[in-house]
Amino acid sequence: MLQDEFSLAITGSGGAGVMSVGELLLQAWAEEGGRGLLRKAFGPQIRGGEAAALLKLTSHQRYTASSTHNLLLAFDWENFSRFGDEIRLQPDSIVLCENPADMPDSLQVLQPQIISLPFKELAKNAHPEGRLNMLALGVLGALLGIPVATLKSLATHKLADKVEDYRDAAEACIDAGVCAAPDLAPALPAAKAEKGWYISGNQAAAYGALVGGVRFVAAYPITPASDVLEYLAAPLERMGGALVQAEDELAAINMALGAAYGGVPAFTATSGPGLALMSESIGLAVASETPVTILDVMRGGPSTGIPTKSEQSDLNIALYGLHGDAPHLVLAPLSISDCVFTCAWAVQLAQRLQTAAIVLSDQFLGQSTAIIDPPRELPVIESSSRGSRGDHYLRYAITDDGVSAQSIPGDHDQRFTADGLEHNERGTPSAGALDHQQQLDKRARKLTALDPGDDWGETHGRGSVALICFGSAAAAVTTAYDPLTAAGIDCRVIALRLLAPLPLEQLMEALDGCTRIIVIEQNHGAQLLHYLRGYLEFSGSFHSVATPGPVPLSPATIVTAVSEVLDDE
Amino acid sequence: MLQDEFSLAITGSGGAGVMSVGELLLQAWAEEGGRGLLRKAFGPQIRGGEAAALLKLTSHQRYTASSTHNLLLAFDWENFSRFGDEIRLQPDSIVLCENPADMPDSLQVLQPQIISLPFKELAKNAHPEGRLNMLALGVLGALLGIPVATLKSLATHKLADKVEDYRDAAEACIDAGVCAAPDLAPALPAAKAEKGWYISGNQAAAYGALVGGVRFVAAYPITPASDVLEYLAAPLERMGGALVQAEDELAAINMALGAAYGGVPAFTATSGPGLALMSESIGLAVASETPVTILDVMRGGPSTGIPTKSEQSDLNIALYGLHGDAPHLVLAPLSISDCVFTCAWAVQLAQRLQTAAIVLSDQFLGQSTAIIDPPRELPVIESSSRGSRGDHYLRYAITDDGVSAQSIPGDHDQRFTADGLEHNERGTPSAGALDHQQQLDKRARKLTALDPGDDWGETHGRGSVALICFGSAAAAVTTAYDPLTAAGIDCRVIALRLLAPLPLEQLMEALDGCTRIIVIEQNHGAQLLHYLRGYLEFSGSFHSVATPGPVPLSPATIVTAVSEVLDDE
Amino acid sequence: MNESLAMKPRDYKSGIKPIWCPGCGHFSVLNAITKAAAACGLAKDDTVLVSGIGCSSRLPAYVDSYGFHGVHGRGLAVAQGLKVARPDLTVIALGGDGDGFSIGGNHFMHACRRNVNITYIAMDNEVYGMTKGQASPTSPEDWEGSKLTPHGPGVRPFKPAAMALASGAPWIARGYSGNPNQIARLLAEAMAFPGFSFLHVLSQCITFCPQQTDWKAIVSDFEEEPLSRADEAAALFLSEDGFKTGLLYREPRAIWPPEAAPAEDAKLVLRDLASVFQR
Amino acid sequence: MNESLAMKPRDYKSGIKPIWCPGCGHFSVLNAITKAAAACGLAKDDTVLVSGIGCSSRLPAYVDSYGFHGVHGRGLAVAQGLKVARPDLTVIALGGDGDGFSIGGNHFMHACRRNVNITYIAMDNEVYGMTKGQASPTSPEDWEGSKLTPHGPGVRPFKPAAMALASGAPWIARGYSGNPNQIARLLAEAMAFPGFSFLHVLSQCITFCPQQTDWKAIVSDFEEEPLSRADEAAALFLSEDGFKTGLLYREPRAIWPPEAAPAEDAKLVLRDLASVFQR
Ligand SMILES: Cc1ncc(C[n+]2csc(CCOP(=O)(O)OP(=O)(O)O)c2C)c(N)n1
Ligand SMILES: Cc1ncc(C[n+]2csc(CCOP(=O)(O)OP(=O)(O)O)c2C)c(N)n1
Ligand code: SF4
Ligand code: SF4
Ligand SMILES: [Mg+2]
Ligand SMILES: [Mg+2]
Repeated sequence: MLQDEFSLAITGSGGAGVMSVGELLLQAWAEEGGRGLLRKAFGPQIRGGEAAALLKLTSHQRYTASSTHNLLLAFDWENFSRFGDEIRLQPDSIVLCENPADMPDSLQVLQPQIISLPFKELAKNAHPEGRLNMLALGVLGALLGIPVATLKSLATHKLADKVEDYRDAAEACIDAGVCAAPDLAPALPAAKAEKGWYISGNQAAAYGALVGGVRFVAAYPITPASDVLEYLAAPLERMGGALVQAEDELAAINMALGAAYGGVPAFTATSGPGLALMSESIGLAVASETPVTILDVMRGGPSTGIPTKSEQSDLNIALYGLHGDAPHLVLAPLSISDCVFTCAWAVQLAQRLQTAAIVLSDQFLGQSTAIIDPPRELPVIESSSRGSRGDHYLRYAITDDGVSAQSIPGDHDQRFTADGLEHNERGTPSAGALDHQQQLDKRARKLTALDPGDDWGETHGRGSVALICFGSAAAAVTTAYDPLTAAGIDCRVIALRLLAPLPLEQLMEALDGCTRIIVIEQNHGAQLLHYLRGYLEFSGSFHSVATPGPVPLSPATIVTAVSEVLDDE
Repeated sequence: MLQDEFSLAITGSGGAGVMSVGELLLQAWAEEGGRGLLRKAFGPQIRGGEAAALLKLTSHQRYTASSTHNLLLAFDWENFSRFGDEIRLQPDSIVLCENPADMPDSLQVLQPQIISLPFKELAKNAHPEGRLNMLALGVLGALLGIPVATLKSLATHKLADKVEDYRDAAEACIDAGVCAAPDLAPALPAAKAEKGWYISGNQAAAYGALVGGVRFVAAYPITPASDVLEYLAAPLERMGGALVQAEDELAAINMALGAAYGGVPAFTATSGPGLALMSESIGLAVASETPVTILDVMRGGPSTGIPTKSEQSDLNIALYGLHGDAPHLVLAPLSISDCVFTCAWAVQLAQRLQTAAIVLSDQFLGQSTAIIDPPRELPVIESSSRGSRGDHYLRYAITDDGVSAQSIPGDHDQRFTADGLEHNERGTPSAGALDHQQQLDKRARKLTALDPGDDWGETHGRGSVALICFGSAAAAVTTAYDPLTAAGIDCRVIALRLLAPLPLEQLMEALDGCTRIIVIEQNHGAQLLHYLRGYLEFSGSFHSVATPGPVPLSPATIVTAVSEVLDDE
Repeated sequence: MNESLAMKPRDYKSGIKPIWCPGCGHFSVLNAITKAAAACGLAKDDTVLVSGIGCSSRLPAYVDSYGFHGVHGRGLAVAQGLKVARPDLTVIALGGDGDGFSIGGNHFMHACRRNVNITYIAMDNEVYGMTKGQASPTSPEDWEGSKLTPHGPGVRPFKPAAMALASGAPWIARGYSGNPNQIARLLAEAMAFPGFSFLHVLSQCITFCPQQTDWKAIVSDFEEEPLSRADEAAALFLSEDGFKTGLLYREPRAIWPPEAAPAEDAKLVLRDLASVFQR
Repeated sequence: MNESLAMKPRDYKSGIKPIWCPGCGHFSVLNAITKAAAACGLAKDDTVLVSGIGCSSRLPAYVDSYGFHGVHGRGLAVAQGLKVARPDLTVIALGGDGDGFSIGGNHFMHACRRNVNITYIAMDNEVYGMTKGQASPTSPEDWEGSKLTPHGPGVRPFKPAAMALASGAPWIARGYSGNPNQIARLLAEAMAFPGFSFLHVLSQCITFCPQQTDWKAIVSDFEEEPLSRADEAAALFLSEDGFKTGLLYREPRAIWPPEAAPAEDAKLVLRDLASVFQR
């Protein structure tokens, strides 16, 4: 029997190798042409403590966190219990464990299908160096119908830098696990024909930045954005680019501006606190018309908040966080896979419009690993208009589309001083009313004149209730579409990739025929709702479903919340 | 003959003492029980260059910049011309100058009433050390009907630390000026009975902060906010408080948080770029519930922008510039005089709600000097709820109004660690969904539960077209009310002092009967318009009059723009 | 300090369980703080620990005193503001090498210069522990433990003692997490010192820099009297290996702010201000 | 550098009139820059002046080269990013004492440490000129010229050369606005030096610190060979009056980033990356 999704959770202590099992299983699933998602959950400890690999095998790519799991493999119950009710089961779930007797009451009441396996003994018997997690890999691999050869080859590849004995032990344990696997055939999703990419959102964003043309990165580490930087260092070096670990975010953004002024597309990645620190200098990018792309991998806020969990609460600061009138680009990838396209597009738009682009990813997208369809090719947009300059070079010339020819150092006789002070067309500081008005108009026009084409967002369905969301929420909202429709709610989904400039024309077209808008977002203040209300000419009613992190947005909750909103009317 | 306002401009080189004449004249006018405004205009040079004292004598306190002047005293034409068309006259204006022949064409065509006076000769004849500006003071004082004794006593007081000869020269020149004054009786506004205070908006803000209870200030100099700090240093010291000049704005805001955590009401003043730098730590104030007041004296933006000129373009960053969901207070003084009340109120609200308050003044309010009615007494609000703590102290206890009892170091056995990480009621870091939701709710509730009473804003008239504005724009918009009404436009003015939390109830009441809203503001992006649209349930139509700096908002332009908006419909 | 009579180090623990890895050097600093507190009979209600962000900066919650866990790099600013506003309190700022020398470097320099009477403990593990092991300003040039700097940071390490000295810090000491008793003794002395006291602690990160267990063999005691001449101290700090522990430099100078004149009644001051405007 | 044959100092002026007060020391620095440019035959198209905010930081607009007038305190970061991305350019960062040592202090320290091959000119007038005369980190402790610090800042002044040295700067010199020829000579040498060169210029603010005209009598030439031992240099910088001019310290070390391997085709690298994800 096939089904759409199959969720499994593997829990244990931080040192038990739970995550390796999760990664290897998903990789093996990818080998089989499957699609799926891996989320990692840890306790508050820096290291050790409890760990859970939360896997979802799917036949589609609308990845959302699972609210319940079809299968649980618990190495022990103590570490499982530390997750509180973060990991839920359902009545027909399968539970693999060593001591069913110690199973917490919250699970007992569900009366799941319990399979007791003597993990420790089996592992020990398989090999003196045998480890539980490789045994678990064998058991689960067998249950999922993955060839044992695939499991072994992936495991030994992963252990390539360990001593041989270690790899032997792993193979022995996998074999033992396969043997010990219960004789069950859970209903699994169908595999796609094409083998997917195994990638995290942060990897995808890094890859996208490179595809978009980024050759310089300066950044300061911050959770959950640091791994973007880690992925970038080596390829940048090979490409002849550079990555600088700056002393702080203030330096990072300004180093990026320096490189960009030099004509090298520049990028930085950070999270809320770092974005706040960068805001003064993002304003400089806008005023001096120096392109730069800033990836904000959002986490729980405000302040230090919840650094390891996801939230969409930096929309306000991304849209409005600069002082003065400082129009700039804000985008948000709609999925892990879309991190590639959206980052690449952001970089190219920033280059073309000579301004700052802020990309709002989040911890859920960034730090989940998924199997995605190979990303679509990006048509490389020619960056801004170098070369079209006349004899009397005006760096900040007033133009119809607001974009002026940008020279870079080395260009012959097109020298200018870039300035964050208000200036005239040449770039000379000016406090004159006309210069100010003209430059403000020009900088605003760059954005209003932008035709984003079809990439401004994605829509789904044609019902009269518009469910509007942005970025990471898109998957959960889109997944809620079917059950909502089934429940008789005539809805459509509008997911925004481009947030600023707000694609008003496209949005109004997408809203054609709608009588109600429900804005769905993962924050407390209903930030997108108020933003849209502030700009949209919509005669129907606005409603809000705004839930903060740290629990990932779930389609089921959305279905309930949307139904409630409509009932309330 | 009486009239409402009389405007005069005095221009010369930076070194000519133009500003002293302006200040002394306004002080003298204050002695007479008059009301009035002094704006200072300079060229781009740090020192020297051109200077203009722009005075307005009034019978009211709705101070706006003059679009044209009834009188011009130009020490020379070269420096006058450098102001371009910043200083305008009207056909019946009086012009006092040395060489009418050199008068620029732009003035000639107006055919003003020209009076030629040999300034230099008169001054030299009066005293070997005689200076033009004291002569001008005599001439203008006589024209305005100010007793010569008043002029002399103010001038000698101002020159108290100079050598005696200098004061003698001044007195002699004033006498000579009075003698040389033309026999004209320009129509002047009536004086009020009560002698007013002679004060700038920045002085008023500093005074208000002290009235509100501020005893600690940390700041980093920035135009046009530095003089707030300069006024604060000495009185703070006398009060046993302290002012720290920090190494940067990051230090300044955090030093303020340290003092506030210690129970000492804390304050900082800055402008756009500094506010941007502070935004991360303002978020910390919100999350750790540490009160602090930040005065932003707005200048032209974005980036370094136009530091010496006014604009209302930091509304967005003030409202939305923090990462995560970080509800806080935003206020804006409605006039120079109101800087006292609004700053004091902001400090007290911040203390009571244990959060950050951002006060949006601007260069026009801050650096103009005016004669104001003595400010109203402020009822001292008791700051937060110390002392109501039980045995098991929960610093972040969930309460109905969102405000928890706040202990300070030294308080017996009520120890806690303030934290910007999400936390439980005790303050212990927590990534739990329930703690996060509860603390977000609580922090939002503090603001939604606030009853601002009558001080949320001011209204004027009851017409069906609502002219909504905030802060410094209030005077110009209110002044436009009469001519608009006279022109048959049935309007009312709503000026917001409290911007966040938006006083929705009061605003809806104030809008009762309105069919149209025109939002009038001094920025490019129509920031207030979009904010209001995002939150207001208003069935009528919204319109925008948004003009950026650096030219001050003028009632005449508003009248025109409002008429146009309504004609367009 | 009557409290002291009854107080043991463990009485200064808050009961909140540290999130640190077993074997983390920061445990020693925590223990040293409670030991020093007990030894000095520190009044819990009058003591504030202030920190930034990092594994090390989590410490205040683990001590039963007042605490302020601020944002990354700004602990010293908070601590100075607090002490200037409330000179009656004992204020200890603390944090990691990333917090203090990278993002917080400017406040470090200016705090040394300003000489407010607080103590600053930098828990230096030559790495960003909290964010999972990137190079910090004190990481060795050739440390290849982070993917962000795969060939090592390649940059001359930051020398905390030399920087403190050049910036004007009047009291500079170094401890090592392997010797918490020494840290406790130094800390007691630091708190007693009138002025800004900088206690640099080599505090190993067992997780991302396991090689730091070798420090045990490298550290040595600075057996001389603390230096008081800046030139001598500079010569030492610029040439040494950075593993000499003990009180290294001590040269008191005027603290800031200077003792204030007795406060006047605020109403009176406001009246005076008003009279100027009314003049 | 064929250009050089024809170029005179005045050819390097942009024609934009400085907003500076007559008598401001910054004019001398401007003149010295154009002189050095002419002497070195600097290619205008390949030279970038980068600055922060302040009177001093207005300078780039007055030179006929590429320029970047950024935000307050961050010029050094911009300059380093630019040079790392474009090693072919000559990059000169400049700004005031407030810009460089107060708000920009962290970048100053880390730039000294990082040793990117740029030149940094700090135009030090011991005051915030642009904001009308507040104390800067280098202001004398007892300078009472600002209402913000009516009894003087009361804090030990920041010692730029000592800080640069402790941070690791390999080239440290000092000039004086009264002697633009010396500044020009030092600047030419600084640009030729492989690594981070720090040129500290005493540049008087005639408006807010008229007493600085006395500097003329105080400055002296450093007549020795530049020091190359850090301990000797530290002893000098911590004890001197700060008015010795000339090249004070010079000790080259490896610049950062190290020479890069030849770049590979980006498409190829992307393909390799993709293949890892496809594995
Ligand atoms: C503004 C900001 N930038 C970055 C971070 C991410 N961050 C948290 S802790 C840390 C470094 C911690 O290193 P250190 O101070 O040495 O402490 P340790 O964990 O090693 O004890 C960083 C970069 C942050 N929280 N805030
Ligand atoms: C973030 C920020 N804070 C403060 C300011 C205000 N400001 C402009 S220039 C300056 C100091 C200038 O002093 P310095 O760098 O010594 O240059 P000088 O004018 O003396 O040449 C300050 C504080 C600013 N522009 N930006
Ligand atoms: S990561 Fe390192 S510094 Fe952080 S708790 Fe673990 S051992 Fe300590
Ligand atoms: S204020 Fe000082 S630094 Fe600024 S231009 Fe004038 S003299 Fe120079
Ligand atoms: Mg560390
Ligand atoms: Mg200066």
